[in-house]
Amino acid sequence: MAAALRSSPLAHALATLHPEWIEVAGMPLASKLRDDRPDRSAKLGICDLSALPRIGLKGPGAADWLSARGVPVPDQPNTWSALEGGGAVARLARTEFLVEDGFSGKAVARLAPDLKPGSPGVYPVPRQDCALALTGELVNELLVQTCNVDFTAQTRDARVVTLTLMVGVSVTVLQQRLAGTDCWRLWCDGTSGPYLWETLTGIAAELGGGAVGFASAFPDAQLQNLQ
Amino acid sequence: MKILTCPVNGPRPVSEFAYGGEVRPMPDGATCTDREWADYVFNRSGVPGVKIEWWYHIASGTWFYAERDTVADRVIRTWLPA
Amino acid sequence: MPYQLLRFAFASKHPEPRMFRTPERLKNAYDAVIIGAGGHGLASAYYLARDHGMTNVAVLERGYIGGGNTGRNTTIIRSNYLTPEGVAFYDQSVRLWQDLSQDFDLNLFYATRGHFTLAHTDSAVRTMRWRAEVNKHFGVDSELVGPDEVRKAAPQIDITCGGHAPILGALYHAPGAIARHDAVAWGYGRGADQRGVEIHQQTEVLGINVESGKVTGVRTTKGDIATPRVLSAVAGFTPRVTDMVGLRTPIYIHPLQAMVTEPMKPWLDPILVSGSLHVYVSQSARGELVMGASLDPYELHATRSTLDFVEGLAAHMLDMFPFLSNARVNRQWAGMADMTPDFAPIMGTTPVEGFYLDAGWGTWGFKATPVCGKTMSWTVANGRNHELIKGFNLSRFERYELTGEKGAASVGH
Amino acid sequence: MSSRLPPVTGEWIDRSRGVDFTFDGRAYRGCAGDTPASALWAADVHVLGRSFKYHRPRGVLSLANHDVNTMMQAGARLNLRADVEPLEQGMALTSVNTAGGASGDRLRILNALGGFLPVGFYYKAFHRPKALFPFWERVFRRMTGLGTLDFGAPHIRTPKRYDFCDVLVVGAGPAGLHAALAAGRAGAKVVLVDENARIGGSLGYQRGGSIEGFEMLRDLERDLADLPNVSVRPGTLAAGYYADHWIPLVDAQRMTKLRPRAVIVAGGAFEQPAVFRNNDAPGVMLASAAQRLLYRYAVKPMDKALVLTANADGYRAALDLMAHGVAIAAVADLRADGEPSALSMRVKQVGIPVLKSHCVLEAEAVGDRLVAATVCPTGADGKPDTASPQKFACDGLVMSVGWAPAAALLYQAGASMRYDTTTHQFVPERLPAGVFACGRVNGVYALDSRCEDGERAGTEAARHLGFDTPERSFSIAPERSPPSHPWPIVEHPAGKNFVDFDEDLHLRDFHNAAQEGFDNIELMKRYTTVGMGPSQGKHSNMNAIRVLARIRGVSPGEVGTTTARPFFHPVPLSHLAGRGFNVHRETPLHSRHDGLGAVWMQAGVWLRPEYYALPGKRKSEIVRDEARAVRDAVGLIDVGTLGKMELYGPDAGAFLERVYTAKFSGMKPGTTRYAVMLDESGVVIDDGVVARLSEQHFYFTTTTTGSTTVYRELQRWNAQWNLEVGIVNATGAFAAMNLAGPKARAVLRKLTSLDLSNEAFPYLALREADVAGVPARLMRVGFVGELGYEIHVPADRAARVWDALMEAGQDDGIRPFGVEAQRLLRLEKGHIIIGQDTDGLTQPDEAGLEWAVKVDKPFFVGKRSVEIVRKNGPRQKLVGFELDAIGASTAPRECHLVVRNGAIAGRVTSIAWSDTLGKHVGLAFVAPDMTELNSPFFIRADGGTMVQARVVPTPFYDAEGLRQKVVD
Repeated sequence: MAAALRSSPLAHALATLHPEWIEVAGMPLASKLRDDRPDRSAKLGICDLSALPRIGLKGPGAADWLSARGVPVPDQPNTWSALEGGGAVARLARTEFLVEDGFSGKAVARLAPDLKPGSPGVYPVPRQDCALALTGELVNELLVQTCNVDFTAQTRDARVVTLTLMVGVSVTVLQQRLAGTDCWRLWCDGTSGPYLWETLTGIAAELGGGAVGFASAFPDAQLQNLQ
Repeated sequence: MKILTCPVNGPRPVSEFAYGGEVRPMPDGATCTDREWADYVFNRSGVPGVKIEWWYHIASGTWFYAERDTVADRVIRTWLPA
Repeated sequence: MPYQLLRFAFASKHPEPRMFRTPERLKNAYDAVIIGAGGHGLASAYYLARDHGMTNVAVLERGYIGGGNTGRNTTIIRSNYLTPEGVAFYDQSVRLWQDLSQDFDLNLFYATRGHFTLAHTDSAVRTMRWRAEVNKHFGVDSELVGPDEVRKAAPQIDITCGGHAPILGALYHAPGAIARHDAVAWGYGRGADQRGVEIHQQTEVLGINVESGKVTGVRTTKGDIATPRVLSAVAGFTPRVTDMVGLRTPIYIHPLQAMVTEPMKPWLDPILVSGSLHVYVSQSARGELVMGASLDPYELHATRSTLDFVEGLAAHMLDMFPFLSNARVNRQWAGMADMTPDFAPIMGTTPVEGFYLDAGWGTWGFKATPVCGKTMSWTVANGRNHELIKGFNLSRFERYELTGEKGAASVGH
Repeated sequence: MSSRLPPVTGEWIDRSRGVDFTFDGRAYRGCAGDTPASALWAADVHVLGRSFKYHRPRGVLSLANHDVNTMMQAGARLNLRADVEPLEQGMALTSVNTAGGASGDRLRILNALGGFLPVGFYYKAFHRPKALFPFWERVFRRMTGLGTLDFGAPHIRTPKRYDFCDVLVVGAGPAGLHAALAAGRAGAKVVLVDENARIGGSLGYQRGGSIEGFEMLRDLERDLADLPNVSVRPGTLAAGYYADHWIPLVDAQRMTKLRPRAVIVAGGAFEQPAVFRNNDAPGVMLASAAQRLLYRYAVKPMDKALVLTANADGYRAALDLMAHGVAIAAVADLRADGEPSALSMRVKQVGIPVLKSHCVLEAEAVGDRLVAATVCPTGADGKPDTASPQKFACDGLVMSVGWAPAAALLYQAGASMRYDTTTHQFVPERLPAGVFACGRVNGVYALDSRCEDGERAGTEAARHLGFDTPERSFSIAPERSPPSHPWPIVEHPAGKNFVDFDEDLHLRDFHNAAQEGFDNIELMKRYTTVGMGPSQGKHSNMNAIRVLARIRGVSPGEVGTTTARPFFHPVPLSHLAGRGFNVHRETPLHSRHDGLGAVWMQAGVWLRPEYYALPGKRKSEIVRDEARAVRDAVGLIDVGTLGKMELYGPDAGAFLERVYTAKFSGMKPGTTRYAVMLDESGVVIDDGVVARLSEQHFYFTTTTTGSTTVYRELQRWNAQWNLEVGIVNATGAFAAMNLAGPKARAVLRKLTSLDLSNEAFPYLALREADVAGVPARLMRVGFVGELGYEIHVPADRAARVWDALMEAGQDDGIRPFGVEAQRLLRLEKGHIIIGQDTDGLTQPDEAGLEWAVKVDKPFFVGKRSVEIVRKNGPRQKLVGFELDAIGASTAPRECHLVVRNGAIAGRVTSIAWSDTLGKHVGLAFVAPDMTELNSPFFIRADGGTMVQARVVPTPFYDAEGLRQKVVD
């Protein structure tokens, strides 16, 4: 995989877990870890999805810019709407958006070339996130040990986006069904990624979970669509 | 822990926010006296009471105003700058 | 057994008089009124009476003697400041402290322990050297030392502080001391009372009369007083008093919190301060660890406690002393601190004639108690600023002549 | 011998599991479920500890977590509350603060010296002669403190968590249980906590010889089990109340920070001791403690008891004791009329003599054990009538004279309390919104009333939160007689009638303190230290208030209470600290630096390579070599920690002109400009480089530590100015590295098709191009004084670019260099570092930045202040200096002082030995009249050595900047 152009903020941390890599949008994605156990994802799995394609934009014209390109824009701050192929358009506070493709989405590839400085009121936000998925029955236990927001009060259908602090790091959190797996999604600045990863996987390990590969967390995902 | 209601993100613990101090009108630097300017830069109305303050929601980067009783630590209302 | 205690065993009645009387009522007029019966106010009263012969003085206190920040601080005494003004001022204070128990004939438990301000970054090491150099220049016993010296004084410390904030050095200030804070107020109160000063507790000031720019009197919950001189020594409440005379100042109020553990057998001799970890700690005569951290993050005129303060301080304490995991925190409390833009006090005369300020004490007022009494009493008695406090006048802000303590502001305890 | 009773219904011990332990070196065996105190009492050990000041023997007092005198040490666990902590197999317990163990404590001599040690004695001696105080201080430090630290104890990290619910009920006694049921039945998510190992409160042990209450508890437990929305958590302490219903719940493993929407305080009341001579002798205990021994631990508290009472609870205790084989010598009732309820008849029926209007004058101990108590009539004024004392032989004395509400959480929540003369206790008068109280803490004592009061509170809390609740009115019957006696205090000329057991304060101490002027409650607390011990006055504050009220001739309500600060019981630092998170950020090149042997240093929240270690080389050599590589060949440094901001929009230039001191509107796309930021008082707070990418798109950097606050403040300014700009903090999105050195161009050329010629890409220009196949922004910079390219690339491709540069530079001797080498290189160029060469008061003119401050602009932040300050001229000036030849050992260091005529005239801000220049160079603040070139000045170095320096122009190296501007 040395030829891959991009690398995840967690590349180094994952490398110590002896992963099998696949490449997604030019970035290696850990599909299996040497110690992956089938029950771990069901209990509490933490999976690196930094490789998923995404773009960000903000500004007073951002919503219109997305609408004009056929993207379903969530009309309320801090909500998200679904994209074809498992992706999401998250409205971050009022006028900022994060668009991320799911495993088989093509929206980002379509939008990215258009997103250049110059459109009035539309400001590109470079996204270099550490993007995670948390799976399993004990996710809430991990969340209550790391974040002072009551996530049990949120239903998946309400499509809430939460911008908050988790162990001191600014994060974006939402609940999603991705490739047939219910999960919590979490994004933070890539430079905080290794710390957040180390902290979350450490706590998860105490709870009987831990880092998992993509194939373990999302067994139903069509891997070939990714490449 | 105190709860503060961000006009965009809703009620959150105060640890999610940074305090920005009292909202103070800036005098016109071109016309005010040196003393008026120094008063603006350094002096504060430190008397307890209900004040309008700046607060910042860190995770979303939202600045907003809060009207707060600085004795009871009671937030009366919060709103976004126009 | 010291001879002073013998009389207690053999007296049929407890052989001690009142430390301070409770005057029946306020007089109509005083030569000076001091607002605030904390350490600073009572020290000013004491020296006014003792050194300047002014005894027709009332000290007004809305609560009780020493009930404000005097009784809430963590009792650290030092003079290792950064600016010439600061060093000279606090050095004088430390000298006064050292003889105070004997002056009062009251044991203040003034215990010289040595004070280490730890540096965890190279920029902190630079700042410590700066302070040490300024201190030495003025004859104050301070030295930049390495981690080995810290380890020698506090062998139990984890010099790496949990591996993420290794101690690279420290400013060592040998005269650093602690004292029994309440007793300081009592000692000054007793001394002032014995010299004729009246201390009126539960007497709240409602207003100050100013005519043609001059102070003429004070209105209180117990009646009105005529006086040409008012000294405000009400840390935490200063803006309320300055507002009474229409004075604007840079002072704003933030709470400062502290906590103590249950008593344990003494093990920590020096006073340790870490700016990076926001910890200062010493062990009291009772065996409690007395700990503080940085100011609360926003303005508040209340002494409520917060849990996040204790949580943060506990985590940093364990970084320094991991073996304290089993030690328990018994109590937390808070005081209100007068904060200023340059981390130095505001003292002396004001644009209102006869109105004197002893304010802006931030988090370091206790250590200044004796010298404040000395210099403020001189200032009140003479109507002009004492030499040692000229740099601390309110007027410095409009002149943009801030003192340099802010130059290297870290934790200022 | 053993005082363990046959099995008692509801007992907490598991007789099938024996627990072996030692106390002060002797071996004992208890049961699982025991506490050290109960197991020792069962083994007929009655001296469980020594008091703090007089080293008097102390036994069971409350068994309710305020028996501070019997705190024990178990290995690394110090100050363990022996009255409540679970007994564990193999525990090696010792008493604290004794010389030779609890029973043989050699310090008991202090008891005989009590007369020399009145209240506040330590204020009155030891300071004269002054020279002797350190000696006395050492003596005190040997005597003081309780438990002992084990410096080898491990750092315990606990998993703190957050939790959320509708209603928290604190206290699972009859009131709390009913409150939880009522709120739970209304549909609320309820958390019910109780600090005891099991729920039930007084239902479990205050039985009055009857099983009814205990059966009620069984029913309530069943009802609760039917409600899945009620979480019952025994062994969990609500340690305090913080703003907006924020409650730390502490259990053995962790602290949970609970955010309920409403709080019901049903924490009950602390039973209060009577004050009489020797009321601390082992065997004298609170009635509730005797009942806990009976029903929780199946321990017979004594063989023969005298019961001192002033309420119905004492009668119940007498019946409970009798039911388990304790002989009752008599019930002495402080009240003239005795007990009005049927209990008095039941007591008489079982043959217990009742002495109305009687008090205990003193207890008598022989060999550390109670043997008798003297009782005498008490007058209407509460004074004992000692004319006709009656002495009763007894090995136990139980006290049931009153209660104090466990109201700490209510006080912390801001409730106001009043002294109620029908119950003789403080009760809530006004409760904050969402806070409720019920049961004893609310002044309600009769069992039926407590149940109803609990139901009321639970219903009201649910209604407050909008749950449907049954329409029902509650009427709580007033108490038939006061549960607390207003004066359970008996004077004695010989003293030792203790008010505060933690602090060994007897009645006389309070009179003496008042005599000395400490006659308000706060001053009395501070002078006597009443309530300041580890139990925080739980058994002493109420009596102290009563004593002071009587001294002053006012009611307890007028005396008032002291402030109830957290915590309710002490909380371990481990629980408060939790895991101890240490937030940090890593650039995307972090693992590359690790691989190259980086020695890390902290820079705000970042870690940066200080230098790259090489085997067998000292730091100074390495730094010199790294710098040399940049001067002679090419070096590469990660500068990705710099703040990086994107600024878009038609007003972008105007915005920058307002926040920085320079002008930007006229900048051409493709150029860069140095930028200085001031605060409103004109102090330099940040600097960076502004690049213009296009008409409406700027990209600029901030300092490493400034990025977060600068971004935040820029957002705030624009919230006020409403300029048409978009600010994006791209600090983490971009990686940045500086490729610098005469061979930089040759290296870069291998990786890009961009025309790197000086004409096409001049100094201070910006270009966008691919580098190693990665889209990059390249800036010609000169911070280190060589041909240099700052290369900014998307973070996810940073490692690829770094690797490509290192590989491309191999032939040219490329070296990674760290912060230390960069500092030296920039110093040779005379470039300042904000925060090192400036401080919290530095104005731009003082730092030589006049040229960057354009006061002809209409506005920028700090402009007006700069204009004012300029009227007076600078107080100091930053100058370059060099030392004449000097050895490294005597060279000054950063922050050494510039001294002129014996006065401080400035300080060194930066200094280093420059191999390139062959001398020491530095920057220093000096007085404004000391800036003349070549003028000498003195620096005071280590050991006071005065070192001469000379003012020289900067840059020290390549003054014309030829190396950074033109190298072809």
